[in-house]
Amino acid sequence: MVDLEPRRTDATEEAVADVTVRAREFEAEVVAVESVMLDSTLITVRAPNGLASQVRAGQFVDVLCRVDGSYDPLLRRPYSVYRADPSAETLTLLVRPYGRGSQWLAAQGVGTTLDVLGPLGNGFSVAPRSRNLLMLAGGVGAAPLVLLSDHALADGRNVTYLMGAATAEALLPAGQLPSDVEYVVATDDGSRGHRGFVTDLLPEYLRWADQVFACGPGPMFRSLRDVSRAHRVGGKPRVQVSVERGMACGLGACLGCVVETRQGLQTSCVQGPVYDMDDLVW
Amino acid sequence: MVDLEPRRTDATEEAVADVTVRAREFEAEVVAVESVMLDSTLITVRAPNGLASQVRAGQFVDVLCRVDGSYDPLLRRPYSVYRADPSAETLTLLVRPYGRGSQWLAAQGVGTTLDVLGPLGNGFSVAPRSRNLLMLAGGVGAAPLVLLSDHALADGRNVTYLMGAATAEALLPAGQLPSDVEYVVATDDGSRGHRGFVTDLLPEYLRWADQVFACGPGPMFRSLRDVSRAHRVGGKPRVQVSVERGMACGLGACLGCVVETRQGLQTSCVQGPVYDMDDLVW
Amino acid sequence: MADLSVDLAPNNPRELRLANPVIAASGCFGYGLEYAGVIDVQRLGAFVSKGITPQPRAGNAMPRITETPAGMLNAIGLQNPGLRGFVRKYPKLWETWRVPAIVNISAESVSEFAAMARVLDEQPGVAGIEVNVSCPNVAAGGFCFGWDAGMSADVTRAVRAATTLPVIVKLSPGATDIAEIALAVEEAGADAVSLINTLVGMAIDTRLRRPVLANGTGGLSGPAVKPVAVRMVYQVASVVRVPVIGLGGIVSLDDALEFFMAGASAIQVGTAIFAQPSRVVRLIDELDAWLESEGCASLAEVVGAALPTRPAGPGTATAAEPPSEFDFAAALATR
Amino acid sequence: MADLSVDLAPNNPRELRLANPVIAASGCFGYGLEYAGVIDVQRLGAFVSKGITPQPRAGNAMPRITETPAGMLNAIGLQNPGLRGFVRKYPKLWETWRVPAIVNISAESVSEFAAMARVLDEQPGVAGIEVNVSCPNVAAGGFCFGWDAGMSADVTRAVRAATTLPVIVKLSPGATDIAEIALAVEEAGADAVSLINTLVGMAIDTRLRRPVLANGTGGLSGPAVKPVAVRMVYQVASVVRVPVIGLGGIVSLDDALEFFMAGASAIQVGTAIFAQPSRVVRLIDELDAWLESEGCASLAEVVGAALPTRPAGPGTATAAEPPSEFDFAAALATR
Ligand SMILES: Cc1cc2nc3c(=O)[nH]c(=O)nc-3n(C[C@H](O)[C@H](O)[C@H](O)COP(=O)(O)OP(=O)(O)OC[C@H]3O[C@@H](n4cnc5c(N)ncnc54)[C@H](O)[C@@H]3O)c2cc1C
Ligand SMILES: Cc1cc2nc3c(=O)[nH]c(=O)nc-3n(C[C@H](O)[C@H](O)[C@H](O)COP(=O)(O)OP(=O)(O)OC[C@H]3O[C@@H](n4cnc5c(N)ncnc54)[C@H](O)[C@@H]3O)c2cc1C
Ligand SMILES: Cc1cc2nc3c(=O)[nH]c(=O)nc-3n(C[C@H](O)[C@H](O)[C@H](O)COP(=O)(O)O)c2cc1C
Ligand SMILES: Cc1cc2nc3c(=O)[nH]c(=O)nc-3n(C[C@H](O)[C@H](O)[C@H](O)COP(=O)(O)O)c2cc1C
Ligand code: FES
Ligand code: FES
Repeated sequence: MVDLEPRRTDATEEAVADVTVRAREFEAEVVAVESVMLDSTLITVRAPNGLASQVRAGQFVDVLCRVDGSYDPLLRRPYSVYRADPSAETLTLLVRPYGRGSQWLAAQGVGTTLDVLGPLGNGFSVAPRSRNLLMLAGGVGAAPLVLLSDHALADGRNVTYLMGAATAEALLPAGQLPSDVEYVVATDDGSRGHRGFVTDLLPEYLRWADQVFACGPGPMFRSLRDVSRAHRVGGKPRVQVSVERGMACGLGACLGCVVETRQGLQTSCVQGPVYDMDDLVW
Repeated sequence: MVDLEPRRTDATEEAVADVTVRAREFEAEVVAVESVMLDSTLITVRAPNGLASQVRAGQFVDVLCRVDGSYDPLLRRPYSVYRADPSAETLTLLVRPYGRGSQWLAAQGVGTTLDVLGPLGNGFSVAPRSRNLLMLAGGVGAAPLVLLSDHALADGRNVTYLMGAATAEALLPAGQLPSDVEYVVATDDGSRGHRGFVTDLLPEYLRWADQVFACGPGPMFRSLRDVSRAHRVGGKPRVQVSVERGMACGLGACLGCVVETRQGLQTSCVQGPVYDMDDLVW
Repeated sequence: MADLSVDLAPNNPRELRLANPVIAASGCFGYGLEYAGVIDVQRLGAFVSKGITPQPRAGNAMPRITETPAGMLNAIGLQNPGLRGFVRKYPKLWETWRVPAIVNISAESVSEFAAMARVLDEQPGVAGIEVNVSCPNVAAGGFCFGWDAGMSADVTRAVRAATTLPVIVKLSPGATDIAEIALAVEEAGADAVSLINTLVGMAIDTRLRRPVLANGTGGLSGPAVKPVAVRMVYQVASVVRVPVIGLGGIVSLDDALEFFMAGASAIQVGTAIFAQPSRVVRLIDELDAWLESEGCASLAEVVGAALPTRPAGPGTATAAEPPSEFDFAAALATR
Repeated sequence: MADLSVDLAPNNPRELRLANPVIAASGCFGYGLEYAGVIDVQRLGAFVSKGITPQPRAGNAMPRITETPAGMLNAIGLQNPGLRGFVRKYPKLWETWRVPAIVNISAESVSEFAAMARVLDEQPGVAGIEVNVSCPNVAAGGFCFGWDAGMSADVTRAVRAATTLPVIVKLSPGATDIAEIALAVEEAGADAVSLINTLVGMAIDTRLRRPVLANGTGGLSGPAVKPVAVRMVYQVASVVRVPVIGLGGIVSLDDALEFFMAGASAIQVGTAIFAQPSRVVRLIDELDAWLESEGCASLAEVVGAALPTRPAGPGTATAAEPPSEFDFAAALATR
C-alpha cells in the first residue's frame, strides 16, 4: 500500500495563499512622465476609482511592457507604487531602464495606455505605536519608501529617509520628498552627503527608530544585515525589507517567486514582497 | 550505384538567383508622417546617400516592425517604394494598417529610427519606345505605380492612372499624383468616378496604352486577366504585375517566396515582384 | 448564443460536461482561489488545479522561472501540500462552486498514481482527474512515463481501474511519436487526452555562467511553443476517437481557433493567464461572437475543420491536401 | 584581439579551421552569394549551403513560410538544383573565397548519402559536409533518420567511409533522447555534431480553415526555440568529445554566449539573418570585445563554462549543481 500521509511536516501547505487577492486588471493612461535620478523615469498613470486611496505602501503593480500584437517580452514586470494621489486618482511608478521591459516602459509617452494589474502584495506594516520611522533606500528601492513616507507623515509620524547612490545625480532629489521628512544621503564618490555606504549612517539612527523599512540592491541588504546584527539591541528596532523575485503571475498561483522564511516557503507576490528581515532564511 | 543525374529537366536551377543583390541595411529616421486613403499612412524616411536616386519603381524595402529588444513580430515586412526624393534623400512608403507589423509601423512617429533593408526586387521595366503608360491600382497597390508615374513623366512619357476603391475616401487623393497624370477612378459605391470595378475602365484604355502596369488585390488581378484575354490583340499591350508573397529574407536565400513562371520557379523577392502577366502560371 | 458546451468524457457515465470549452491549465491557476479576486472564475468552462503528488513537496530551489522569447521556462518542482493536505482543503470549497474543477496528479510509480485516483474518486467537488505523465518513472530509472507508450498506458490503466471519475491523460511533447502514445492511452481507457505539457528547455545566465534555473532545465511554455502544440494536436486528433484538449501558447481567439480546427474539442490556457488574466474570460465571449458571425450553431461545427477528411494512419503527420493548383489569386488576396 | 579561431574537426587531418566561431546556417544563407551584396560574407567563420539532394527538387507548393510568435515555420521542401547542378556552379566559385563553405546534404537512403559524399570529396572549395539526418528514410517507411540512433549511425558511417572531408552530423530535436543519437554518430565517425535542426510545427489559417503551409507541417526556427536548443546542446556537450556546434534562435551576443557556455565550440545563425543580416557579422566583433572585457585570451575559456564539472552519464539532462544554500542576496542583486 502506498503511504499517502506526509513524510515530513514542512510548511508547503501554508505556502498556498489562503487569501484571495483583490486586484484589478485595468487600462491605465499615462498622464505624466518625468526624468529623475540620472536615467530613471517617473511615470504617472490614471488609476481606476478608489485604487489610489486603497493602495498600501510597499504594494506593487504588474505592468505589461509590450504593444498589443507582440508577445515578446511576454510577462508583466512588477513596479512598486512610488506615489498615489487619491484626489487626482493617479499612481506614479519609478522606472529604471534596465532590460527589455523597463526600457520599453520608460520610453512610453503621455497618452499611451498601459495594461496594469494591481495593487499586489502585502505592503509594509507600521505598528500603531511607532512614532519614528527610518527608511533605507538604494536605487529604485526608493520607490515604495516614498509612498510609505507620504502615508506616515499623514498619520503624524516622524520620518528619516536615508538614501545611498554612486553619485549625487543618482540620488532621489530632495524635492521629491515631503519637506517634513529628514533626508540624509550618502554617495560613493562623496559628491553629496556622507562619502561611503548609506548603511554606514544606520547605527546613529537605529536607536531613534521604532521601525526600519528597507528597499535596495543586494549589497545594501547584506550590509544592513551585518549592521543590524552589530547594532540592534534585543532585536529592536524591527526591520522590514521589500525583496525582489522574478514573478510570473503576481497572484500566488505560479509559485515562481517563493521566499524561504521561518514560517516556511511563501509567495513573495502575495505574502511578500515585504518581510520582517529576521523571518527570512538567508 | 545511385543515379545522380537529373531525372527531369525542370527549372529549379534557374530559381537560384545568379545575381548578387546590392542592398543596404540602414537606420532610417522617420521625417514625415501623413494620413491618406481612409486608414493608411505615408511614412517618409531618410535614406542613405544615393539610394533615393538609384531606386527603381516597383522595388521595395524590407522594414523591421518592432522595437529592439523584442523578437516579435520576428520578420521584416516588405513595402513598395511609393516615392523617392533624390534631393531630400528620402523614401516614402504607403502603409495600410492590417496586421501586427503594419499596425506597428503605421503608428511610428517622426523621429523614430527604423531598420530598413533595400532596395530589393527587380522593379518595373519600361520599354524605351513606350510612350503611353497605363497604371492600374487597387488599394495600397497604388504605391509602386506612383513612383513609376513620377519616373515616366520625368522621361517625357504619358501616364494614365486608373484606380479603384470601395469609396471615394479610400482613393489616392489626386493631389498625390503629378498634375500631368490623367487620373481616372472607379468606386464600388459610385461616390466618385465610375461606379463599379476599376477593371471595367480597362478596355477603353488598352488600345491607347503601349504598356500596362498593375498592382492591387487578388480580385483585381483576376478581373485584369479576364479583361486582357477578351480585349488585348496579339498579346498587346504587355501587362506587368507586381505580385505579393510572404517573404523572409528578401534576397533570394530562403526560397520562401517563389512564384511559378513559364521560365520555372522564381524568387519573387529578387526575380520579382514584377512579372509579365503572361509569364505567370496561374 | 452558439452552443459552446462540450462533454469531455462521452464514454463515461459520470460525464465531464463544460458550459464552454475554455479551461485554465494546471500550474497556471493555482487552486482556482488565487484568481477569484481578479476575474470571474465561475465563467470558465473548467479549471485544472496545480499538480498534486502523493506526498507534500517543497518544490525546487529558486530561481524557478525565467522569461524566454515569447515564452517562459519554469521549474517549480511540483510544490504542493500533498494529496492529504489538498483533500483537507479544496474539494469542500469547490463543491460550492459552479465551475468544474479538475485535479492534476503526478507520481513516480504506477501504484502511486492509482492510490491518488482512489482517494480522489470519493471527493466532492472534483469533476475529473488529469494525469500528468510528464514525470520520471522511478522504477524505469527516471525515464519519463510520457515518452513511452507502454508506460503511459500502464499509468492510464491503473488510474482507470481506481476511479470512475473522468480521466484525462496529459501528454508530453518530448515523445518522438505523440500519436502512438495517444493511441496507447486511449486504448488503456482514457476518457480524453490533453496536450501539450511543456517542452524541456534551458536558459543560461551568462553573467553567472550557469543555468538560470536552480534546477538546470525547465518547462517551456507560452506563445513560442504554439506551432509545436498545434502540430501535435492535429496529429493526435487525426487518430484518436476520444476528445482532445489542446493547449500550448494560446493567447487570442485566433490561437484558440487554430486548436479547434486542428481537432481540439476544448482548449486550456496556461501562461497567457499570467500575462493577461482577464483575457481568458473574454475569450469565451469572443468565441461565442465569432461562431455567431460565422453562422455556426455550435462549436462542434469547426472542431477538426482543418483535418484531412479521412484520419491518417497512426503516427503520421500528413497534411491537409495542398491546393490542387497553384492558387495565385488567393495568395494575392491579402493585399 | 582574443583568439576566436576554432578547429571543428580536430580528429581529421583535413581539419575544419575557422577564423571565428560564427557560421551562417543551412537554408538561411542560400549559397553564400545571395548575401554577398549586403554583408561582408568573407568575415564569417564559415557558412553552410542550402541543403542539396541527389536529384534536383522543385520543393513544396506555396505557401512555404509563415511567421509564428518569435519564430517562423518553413516547408521549403529542399528546393535545390541537385548535386550535379550544384557541383557545376558553386565549388569553383567558392574556391576563390576566403570563407570556408560547408555543404549541407540530405537524402532518403544511406547509399544516396554516401554517393553524395563521394562526389563532394573531390570538389575544390568545399571545406566540409554537414549531414542533415532530419529527413525521412524511405527504406524505414519514412521514419526520420535522425530520430533513431541506429539509423543516424548508419548514415554517418557511410558518409565517413565515402569522404575524408570533415563530417558534421546535424541532429534533429525530434529525438526523445538527443544525447543517445549524438553518442551514436560520434561513435560512427562524425568529426562534429551540430544542433538543433527545426522542430516540427504547424500553423492553421483560421480563415481558410486549413494549415497555412501547403505542406501542412513545417520546421519551427527562430528565438522561440532557443531554450530547447540550449538544453539539447548542454545535454549533448555533457556526453560527447567531438566539437558541438550550437544553433537555434541565436540573435544576440548573449544568445551566442548561452550556447558557448552550454558547451558549443561554434554557433550557427539561421533565421536571425533574415531579420537583420548585418547583425551576424557584428556578432563576431561583439564576441571579440566581450572576451577582451572578460579578460579571456581565447573563446575556449568560456566553452562549456555552465556545464557541470564532470560530464553526466549518457542521456541525462543533469543540471549544474544548484546553489548550495538559498542565495537571497544574489537573487536580490539585480535591483
Ligand atoms: C516587488 C517588486 C517591485 C519592484 N519595483 C521596482 C521599481 O519600483 N522600479 C524598478 O525600476 N524596478 C522595480 N522592480 C524590478 C522590475 O520588476 C524589473 O525586474 C526590472 O525593471 C527589470 O526588468 P526588465 O524587463 O527591464 O529586465 P529583463 O531584461 O527582463 O530582466 C532583468 C533580469 O531580471 C530577470 N527577470 C526579469 N523578469 C523575471 C521573471 N519574471 N522571472 C525571473 N527572472 C526575471 C531576468 O532574468 C534578467 O536577468 C521591482 C521588482 C519586484 C519584484
Ligand atoms: C513586394 C511587396 C510589396 C508590398 N508593398 C506594400 C505596400 O506598399 N504597402 C502595404 O501596406 N503593404 C505592402 N505589402 C504587404 C506588407 O508587406 C505586409 O504583408 C502587410 O503590411 C501585412 O503585414 P502585417 O504584419 O500587418 O500583417 P500580418 O498579420 O503579419 O500578416 C498578414 C497576413 O500575411 C501573412 N504573412 C505576413 N508575413 C508573411 C511572411 N513573411 N510569410 C508568409 N506569410 C506572411 C500572414 O500569414 C497573415 O495572414 C507588400 C508586400 C510585398 C510582398
Ligand atoms: C508555472 C507553471 C507550472 C506548471 N505546472 C504544471 C503542473 O503542475 N502539472 C501539469 O500537468 N502541467 C503544468 N504546467 C504546464 C501547463 O499546464 C501547460 O501544459 C503548459 O504551460 C503549456 O501551456 P501554455 O503555453 O498555455 O502555458 C505548468 C506550467 C507553468 C508555466
Ligand atoms: C527557410 C529555412 C530553410 C532551411 N533549410 C535547411 C536545410 O536545407 N538543411 C538543414 O539542415 N537545415 C535547414 N534549416 C534549418 C536551419 O539551418 C536551422 O537548423 C534552424 O533554422 C534553427 O536555427 P535558427 O533558429 O537560427 O534559424 C532551414 C531553416 C530555415 C528557416
Ligand atoms: S508570481 Fe506567481 S506565485 Fe508569485
Ligand atoms: S524572401 Fe527569401 S527567397 Fe524571397
